[in-house]
Amino acid sequence: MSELLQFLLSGVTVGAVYALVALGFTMIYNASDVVNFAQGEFVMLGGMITVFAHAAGAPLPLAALTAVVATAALGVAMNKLAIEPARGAPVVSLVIITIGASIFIRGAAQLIFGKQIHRFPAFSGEDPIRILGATILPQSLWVIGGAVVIFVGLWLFFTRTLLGRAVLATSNNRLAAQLVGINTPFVMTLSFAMSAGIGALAGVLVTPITLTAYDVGLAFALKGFAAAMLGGMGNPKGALAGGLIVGVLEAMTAGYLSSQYKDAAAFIIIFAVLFFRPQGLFGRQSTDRV
Amino acid sequence: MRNLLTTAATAALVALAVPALAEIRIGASLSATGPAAFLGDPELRTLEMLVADLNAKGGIDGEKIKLVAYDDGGDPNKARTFATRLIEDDEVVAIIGGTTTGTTMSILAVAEEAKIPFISLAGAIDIIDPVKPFTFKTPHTDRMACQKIFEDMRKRGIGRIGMISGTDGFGASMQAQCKKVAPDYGIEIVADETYDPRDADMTAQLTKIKGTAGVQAVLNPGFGQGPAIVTRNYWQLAIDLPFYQSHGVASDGFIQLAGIEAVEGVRLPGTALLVADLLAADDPQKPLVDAYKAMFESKTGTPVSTFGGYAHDAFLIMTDAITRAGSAEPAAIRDAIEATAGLAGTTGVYTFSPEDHLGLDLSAFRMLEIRGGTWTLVE
Amino acid sequence: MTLLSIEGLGICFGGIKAVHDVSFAASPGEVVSVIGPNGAGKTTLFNMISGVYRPGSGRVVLNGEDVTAMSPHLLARRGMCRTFQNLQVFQTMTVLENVIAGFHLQESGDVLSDLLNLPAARRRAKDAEAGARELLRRLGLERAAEREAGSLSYGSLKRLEIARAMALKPKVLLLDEPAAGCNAVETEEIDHLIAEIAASGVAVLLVEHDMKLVMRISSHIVVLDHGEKVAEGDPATVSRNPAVIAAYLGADDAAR
Amino acid sequence: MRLTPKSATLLILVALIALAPVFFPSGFYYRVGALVFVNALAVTGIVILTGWAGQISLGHAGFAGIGAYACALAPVHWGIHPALSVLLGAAASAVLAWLVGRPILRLKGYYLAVASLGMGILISMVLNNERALTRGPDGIGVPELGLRAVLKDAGLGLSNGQFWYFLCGIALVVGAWAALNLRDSATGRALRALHGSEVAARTVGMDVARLKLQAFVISAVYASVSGSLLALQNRFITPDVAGFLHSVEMVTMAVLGGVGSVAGGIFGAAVLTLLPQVLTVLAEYEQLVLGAVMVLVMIFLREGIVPSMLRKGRRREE
Repeated sequence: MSELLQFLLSGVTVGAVYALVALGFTMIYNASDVVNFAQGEFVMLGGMITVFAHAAGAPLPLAALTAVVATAALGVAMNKLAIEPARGAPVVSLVIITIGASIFIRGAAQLIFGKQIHRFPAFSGEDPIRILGATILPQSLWVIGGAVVIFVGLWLFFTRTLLGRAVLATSNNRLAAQLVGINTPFVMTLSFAMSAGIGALAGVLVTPITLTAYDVGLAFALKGFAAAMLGGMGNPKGALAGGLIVGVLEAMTAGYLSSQYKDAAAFIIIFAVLFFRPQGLFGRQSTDRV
Repeated sequence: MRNLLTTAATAALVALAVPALAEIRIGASLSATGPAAFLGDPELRTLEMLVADLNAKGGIDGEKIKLVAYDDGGDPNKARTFATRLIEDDEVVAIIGGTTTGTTMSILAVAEEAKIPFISLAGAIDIIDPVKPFTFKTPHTDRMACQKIFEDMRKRGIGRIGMISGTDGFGASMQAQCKKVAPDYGIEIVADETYDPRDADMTAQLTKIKGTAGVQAVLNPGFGQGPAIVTRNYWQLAIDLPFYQSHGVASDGFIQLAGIEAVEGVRLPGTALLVADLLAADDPQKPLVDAYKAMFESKTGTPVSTFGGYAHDAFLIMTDAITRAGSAEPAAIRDAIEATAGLAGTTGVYTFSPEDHLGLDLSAFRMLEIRGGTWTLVE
Repeated sequence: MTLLSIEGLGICFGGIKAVHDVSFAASPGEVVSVIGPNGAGKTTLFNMISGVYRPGSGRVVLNGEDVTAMSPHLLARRGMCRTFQNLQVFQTMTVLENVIAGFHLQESGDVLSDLLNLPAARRRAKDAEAGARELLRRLGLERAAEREAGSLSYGSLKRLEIARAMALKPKVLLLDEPAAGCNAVETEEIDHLIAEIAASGVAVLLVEHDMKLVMRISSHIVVLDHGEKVAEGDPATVSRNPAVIAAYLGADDAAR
Repeated sequence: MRLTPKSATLLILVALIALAPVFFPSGFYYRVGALVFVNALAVTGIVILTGWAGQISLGHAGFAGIGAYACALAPVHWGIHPALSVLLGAAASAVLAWLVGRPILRLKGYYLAVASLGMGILISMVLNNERALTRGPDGIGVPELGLRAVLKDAGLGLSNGQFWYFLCGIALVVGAWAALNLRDSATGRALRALHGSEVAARTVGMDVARLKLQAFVISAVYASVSGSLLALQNRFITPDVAGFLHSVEMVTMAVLGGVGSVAGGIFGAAVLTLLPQVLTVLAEYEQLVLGAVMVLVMIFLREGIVPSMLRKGRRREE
């Protein structure tokens, strides 16, 4: 019983990490239909900038804030320098641009930060909390809480604010959105800033648990992408559910079946879900209009 | 006018030709980036540092060393390409490198065919067993690491253990070797779990090991952040069993990453490099270890690791061989390397022979235990 | 002799009956037009007949076989083909290739002979190209053969779609607004073309807004309003039907 | 006589492969050439799948892995000659592609990308974990093909580098020839048609599901043969060949060069294979510059290098 609880806590912690990354994906996807493969690099930057700001003497909250703001600024720069000039290019070309950008950011991080692995202290102490024979780190609660807060925030943003609806409208039909007076370049800029900021926040929250280095981005991007697709790309609900499902599934497989093939379990479930729901759990079905 | 041109041309030719004659080209293909960068990066920095240092001291018999180093990113296919480039295009006389077993095996094939001496920095026993004429290596084999750990376990009366290994080459190879030699030490592996090196949390695997009946100790082969997370999870779950790491984490960086509270009592087989202060004054490795540690840490600002030490020793063996051979001919260098005897490095004291291209024995490993955030020798 | 019969076809979108209980039939050589105001469900009806949408109720019977909701590519094999209101042209391919694509069923053999360029594959490709050039000539598009289809004018694209459909040598041809966006001369050309196709024994189903065209060439007219059939008959009967005039023709004429 | 684009592409390709060695300063360049050809072969498969049929795969390295490990395992375990193992690997890849393709090709866009990604990861996971068979992440040796010795006996002595350069070159020419045949055949036209409009493709009688599956299987065979050639050439193979990064590399090469044309794919493979060799002079700045080059090329030549350049050239002519 305590074993099951432990697997569950482990799965939810990891799942919340994936969900945070997946939530970052939804913003840019909703605004531009592009899956931004540099999303993982935002997570890396969040962690790395915090590490170095903290080491330079900034208190942890200030260091974290610096990281989020700096990464958001970088997201805007990426949009202005790499995505906007290529507007109208085929989606595959845009995806390759984001891959190029991720290689570039990783290369820059390697030069600036070096190749060492880093970590900074957890926000509210390191002592594990015991629940019914299982344990969880206080930092895990921060991660889970962060995922929930970002989810609620995004959900409110998309459903309750004019700006959020403008983002969705832009994704549905850019031209129509422009015609009704939506400032689409601003929507894009905002999406990149928010997406990068969310990614960086994820990095800040998870680094005390997962540690960070210049090349951790890819693994986050992969799992986050898989989680987002499982849930249905573009939907915050899907990102949260997808992340948690993948995380819990991995932990359960590692605990009860085989740790060697725990990643396989996640992908087999993705296959199964997509077989019955080709648009993911919460994605909208698209039909050809003729 | 024409005279002037001729003179200029001749001068240019001489300028180009002279260094080519008076320098010894040594090649390196290392995983300075990619999944094995944790190993390859200190190796590359060490080589660059040592070459600069040696050249500042006048090189070998007045000939400067030119290091041609490529980053293969841990990809064996790239490593083979760079090995070909080093030999065919850069015309090096010897190669150091192959951070991982995969890249080493790729370089090895090329070096053997071209008859270029090659010193690998990777662990697997397959590299030098069976012995190949031109291939040598400096690190202990992963089998030796297992033996050293099991020896210590046997002394503590441990007979049943759980293993949790990384699925990277380092972890997987050591996992396989440990399973092979465990019976020799009367040790039974009753739980055998793995994790992906990029995983964020290993409590599920550790909980499973914890719940396995009769486990008396846990061993975690791996390198990079994986073992640090495993160690933190081990502490989080309050598992009250002796915990062993491998030489893959033998660096002060590990203690910082995993946290002093979590690493207390962790044992691992390490090299003299980690316990420089504890070495006896007359220890043959002492001067070298002290010098390397001081140089690396002042130049890079990061703590030394066993891996940088492997590169250090490879370079030491290579330059020692070139000096003794009195020639930079590949065949002569090879013969000189094979004749190396009693050469103290950071990892151990090397004595090669035609049957042994590793040149180390178990005594080079020292069983270390982390106490109060620092390394201590287990006796 | 009935070639195609539509029996009580209906579909709902989100609880709204887009098309409800529509029946009619078509014989070889006939031109059956489906007319009605915008949003009457004409294109939806076509989409159901041609297998793009799965009908909620009713049957489509082709040549005595129930082909309801059968995939379009299987319908094509049974001799049914269509064009689209919103143009579904292969934009990045040349005009000639677009029409050759219409010969797919005759041209395609096994992939291996395609990969190895075996004589059989070459012969099939050659035949298809010859057939396609002939069709382009008939439709007056031969000079554009090597151009990228995306660069053609709207009227030419309409004709290109018809050429592609004709390449299949269909028994039943569904044309969704073939004259939309065409000028008077082009409309007349299409008029002749449809008559010619019907005369060759093809059952033509037509959705069209140009009433003059419809009245001139239809042998039978089905009138839809709000998804339901409100009238049917030959052009003269339909144009005299007061319900039709009120609901559609009058309003439409007044609008012009 | 006017050359068709197909003959022109093949002629240029053959001429480049045959004449390039004249300018090689050292034997190393044969190795780089052979790598270009091996990569280009896999990328040609991507051109068929992505450029023509419009289907994205992020898992094709998995098939390269199957091809590679077939050459490592079949000769040792079943005594099959390495050359036949190439065919065995191709057959295995084709069967797997057929089985996996049927369900996943129903998916569109990114959903197909994630499903194919999962397939690739599962393959590389098996190669990593089934140590008893594959020897795990440290890799496994591959037997000698033996053809070079045969040629030597026949009086054609080639260095190892030269041998693989020409063998891979021939393989690429054959692969490009078949792909170009396919392009202008009924199947190729149908693939490009369904890329343009699936609905219209269906109405002219094209079995879209079957055609996509054919493209998937064919491209899997290309990837598999490419993996086999790599394994036989390197004489050693690790599961990295099946890894996610290799899949992404294939797609990147294709898109960078121009995914719509065989020439573009080959050019992209050449650029991305040569670039890292050139960029070694930049040492630690290599990644930075590589990323920047990718971004800039896609911004300024958004359809890929070859198609965009051709378009510009044509515009200048007019």
